Amino acid sequence: MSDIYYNAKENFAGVIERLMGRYRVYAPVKQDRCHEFAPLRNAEEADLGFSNTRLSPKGLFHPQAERMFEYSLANDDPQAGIVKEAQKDFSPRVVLGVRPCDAKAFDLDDANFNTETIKDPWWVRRRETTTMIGLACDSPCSTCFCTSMGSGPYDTAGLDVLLVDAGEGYAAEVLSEKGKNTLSVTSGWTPVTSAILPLTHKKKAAEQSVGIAFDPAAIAKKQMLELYNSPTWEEVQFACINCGACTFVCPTCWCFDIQDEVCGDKGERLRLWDSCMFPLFTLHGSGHNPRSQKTQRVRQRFMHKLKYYQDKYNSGPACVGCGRCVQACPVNIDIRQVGRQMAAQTCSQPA
Amino acid sequence: MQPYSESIREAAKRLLLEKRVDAVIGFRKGTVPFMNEPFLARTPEQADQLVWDGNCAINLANYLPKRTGSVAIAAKGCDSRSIVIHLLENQIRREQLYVLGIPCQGMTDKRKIADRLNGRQVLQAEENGGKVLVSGRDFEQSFERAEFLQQNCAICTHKNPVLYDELLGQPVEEQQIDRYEQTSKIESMLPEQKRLYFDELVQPCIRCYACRNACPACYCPTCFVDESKPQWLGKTTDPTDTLTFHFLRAFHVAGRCTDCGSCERACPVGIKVRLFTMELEKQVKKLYGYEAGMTQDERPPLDAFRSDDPEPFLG
Amino acid sequence: MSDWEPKIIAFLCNWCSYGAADLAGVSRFQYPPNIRIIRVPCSGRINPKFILAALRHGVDGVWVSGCHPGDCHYIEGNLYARRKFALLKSQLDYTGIAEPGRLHFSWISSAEGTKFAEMARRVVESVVAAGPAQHFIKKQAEVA
Amino acid sequence: MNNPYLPYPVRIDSAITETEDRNLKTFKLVFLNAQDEKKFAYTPGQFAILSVAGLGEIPIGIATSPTEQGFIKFTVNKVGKVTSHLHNMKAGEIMGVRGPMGNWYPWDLLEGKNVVIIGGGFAFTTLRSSIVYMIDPKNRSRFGKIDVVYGARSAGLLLYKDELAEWEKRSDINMHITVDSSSDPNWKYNVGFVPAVTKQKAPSAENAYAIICGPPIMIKFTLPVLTELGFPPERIISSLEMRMKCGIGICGRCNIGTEYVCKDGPVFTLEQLAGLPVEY
Repeated sequence: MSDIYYNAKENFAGVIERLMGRYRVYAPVKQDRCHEFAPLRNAEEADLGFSNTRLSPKGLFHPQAERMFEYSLANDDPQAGIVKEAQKDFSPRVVLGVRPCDAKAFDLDDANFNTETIKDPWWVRRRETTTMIGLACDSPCSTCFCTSMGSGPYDTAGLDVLLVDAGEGYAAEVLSEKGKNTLSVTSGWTPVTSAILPLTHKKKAAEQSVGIAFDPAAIAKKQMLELYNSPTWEEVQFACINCGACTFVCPTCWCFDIQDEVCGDKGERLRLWDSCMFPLFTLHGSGHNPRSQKTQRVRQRFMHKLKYYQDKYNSGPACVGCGRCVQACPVNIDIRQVGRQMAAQTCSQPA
Repeated sequence: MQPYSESIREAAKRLLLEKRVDAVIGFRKGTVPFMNEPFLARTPEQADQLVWDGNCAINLANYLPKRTGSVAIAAKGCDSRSIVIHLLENQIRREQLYVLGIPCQGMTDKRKIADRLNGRQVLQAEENGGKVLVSGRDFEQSFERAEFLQQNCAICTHKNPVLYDELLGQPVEEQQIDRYEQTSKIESMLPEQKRLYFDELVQPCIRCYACRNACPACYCPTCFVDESKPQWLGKTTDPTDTLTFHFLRAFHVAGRCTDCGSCERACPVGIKVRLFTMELEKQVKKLYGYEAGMTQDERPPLDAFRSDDPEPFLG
Repeated sequence: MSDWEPKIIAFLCNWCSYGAADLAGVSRFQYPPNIRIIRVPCSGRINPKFILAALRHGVDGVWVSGCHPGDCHYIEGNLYARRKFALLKSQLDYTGIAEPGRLHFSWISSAEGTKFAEMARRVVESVVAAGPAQHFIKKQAEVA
Repeated sequence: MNNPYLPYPVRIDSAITETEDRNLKTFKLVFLNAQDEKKFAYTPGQFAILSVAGLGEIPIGIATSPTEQGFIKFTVNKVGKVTSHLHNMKAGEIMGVRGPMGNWYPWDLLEGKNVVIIGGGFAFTTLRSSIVYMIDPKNRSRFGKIDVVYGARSAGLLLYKDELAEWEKRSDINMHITVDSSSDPNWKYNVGFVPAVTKQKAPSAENAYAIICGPPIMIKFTLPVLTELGFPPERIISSLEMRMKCGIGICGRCNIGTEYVCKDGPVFTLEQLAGLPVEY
């Protein structure tokens, strides 16, 4: 189902308006110094001339703070203390302008949230009710390394439609039934063949402008314990100040905390982003902490992304090469460098 | 500022060879423009990686608390004052330390430069004399570095280290300047305007605690945000929670903050968190005539009192 | 809002101001009933966290009172507290977290029952003038 | 879609203080909705997440055996915010339970084998579940000899004292109860640390599996004893503790290398643990 359509840019505000008539539409909106995904109030707000959003769109599916349940604690309420589902809006949504790296992250996160045996109900519902319209990337950042992570500036993983900037207009590659249905509420699209537009050439140019970071397959081949015990971590961890910036900006960091908050005689159970960088993340009630040292926490983050995930799901790494952590780290710990060190780690041959 | 790199390397190698110290804390060249990585050189060979330029803003005193063994540390004015605070608070002993003092000409603010580039990406940045030459895919531009300093550096009045074993350059000239222009503006707002201003200020906060963790004065074993019995604030991004965090974080460093700007630089979403600490610095100076980290002979202001301290809070 | 009554938390030091409250009580001095007292060992025990916590939980005013400087049961507890209060008050004002009229401090000895009642009246009056606190209250999170 | 985060409402039927330091209480919980009890079908070795509205959730091993019907029991140590509050809750109050979570002791492998159970302190809860399960008349013939070494610092800190006394009287289970020290002249059981008592009683490793739960220090010194007795690593089974939130392998905090303790554990053999980082 690889249909390609074309629409002029001048029609695009109309396209967004049509979408907004049927869906809740989220798109990159320019803020002070950056772009962030936000629900559109009008079509003009959407700004597709962005390089990438400062935060990944993961918050649209796994909000930083989400009400899971609510309950009453009133003395006279017979239902007091019984935890109940909270109302949520699962009406259909469109996320417009997702970069291919970020879209692929959702596929990677599915391995955690949507498994055969256990499904995270909110994640799954949101994934089902959201159409992902991607926007291919023609000018990757200097910190981008998507191609090394099995993605690419024109990658279609995790997308229902991929838009490509074709100068005067956008080409839309329809990738799923959901994408087709969503696009059908808009107008002005004419079918084209890829030969007409210089898309293949653009794709190649974009791919070539992305730097090569490291080879995750080489890390997959190493033995887990040897990597774990590598002396590299001592050097990697020195600069780390153990903040959670890298994990919070990361599209594939999904870890969360569950907390109760009470306000008067009403309470709610919240789920909140958490980070393996924080000592509290693993602190036992007894006071024992299996990852009490900074080295252990830093190692956990990189090992999880680049080794444990690959081993556990027999797939590529839990990294899409968006480069946000490289930009956000206050002390310049660069995952590309760490990945290279891990890949180069000399290990004895597995028996 | 290039010569500093040479003199740091030279001093580091000498100290390591003489076994005067076990390691040297400095910076090595970063992987992206305007960034250097704090680095611990343990051998003379590693000391060759040490660099110093206008991208060494992170306060290295942050790496001192609870260190064992002896260590040399490259310290600009603010770092050296934070070291004094550490000494006063027994986070490290003076005999463990060898301070390589660096008279500082200010640190470059990459955000200010980015603002001038209208989204064009910097692939390389090079310092040359007082200029920074930045280049990207199809552009090159030169900036007067002095005009693109971090805000805390632009208003810095203690560029020269206050404590050192060795000074790696000629002292630079200190400036006389009103440090509190920004906070005075806020002070003169109406209560309602202040609320809105600070709600908006912390709105982008993602609670990553980079500001806290980049701060040398924040070393509590359990931070108040992690206390659970009772829990003082929620972990959400609700403005009440984020404001509580930023308010208390600033209060904890009152009279200890040297305005090194690490917090503001570390913030991944660009919040001007120094607006919280600056006002406290101003009040501490006004009420108690104290500037953090200038001398080891005086306790920090909240660990001291005078019988005639002013009581502006009464009434 | 016509029947609104302010809620005020008073942190009183055990040795002086709490005694003054006691004395005001046994002496049957009238003062408004809007004050909920939390007894602390010393005004030096007051942590800014307490005051923010009270505001977060929706009180309309906070009043902190201890022994007169120089008369601290622990010799110098309130002398340290004094510096903390000065900075706290100015910072709460600066950030707009507590508008003028919500936060009060006083030194009241255990013999000053009348001063306690009088101060209580003043605190309540000024909190009433400031109106119900609305800004810095942790409400149910407006989250997804 | 079934929501795995939503606790089943339960009522506290009784809360009994187990130990003389009053830090351990056993809560007997009854499901408010009968159909929830059916959904909560568990196997000894599994754990559940207890939920107290307004306070939070905690992972606790299930102390009852599926052979006991109509209720579930949890023995809770008072350490933090939730457990402290739980200790103040009384019979009749409402709370919640999610689960069952995690894997269980490998009952299919244990079938026809001798079982050596070694426990220390309050880590005896899922071991109690296992013992009750094995000595149930319907199950007893499925297992060979059962040896139990259970120790606590003092007699007053032993859990389930009435049941221990009953098991002592039975002939189909060899109980070796021990305390670290005792000044009570009437103490009729063993005195000494668990590793020493294990060594002294020397349960045979032949055709046997060992299940060991207890404080890290006890495990550390008992493992060499078991090895000496001839237990290979794949026949030494332990259950791990970890800070948990979701309990279903999603929230990310309880991993040891590739394994999530909540979902892939908490039961691991020594052989499995040898292949994982020592991060527990």
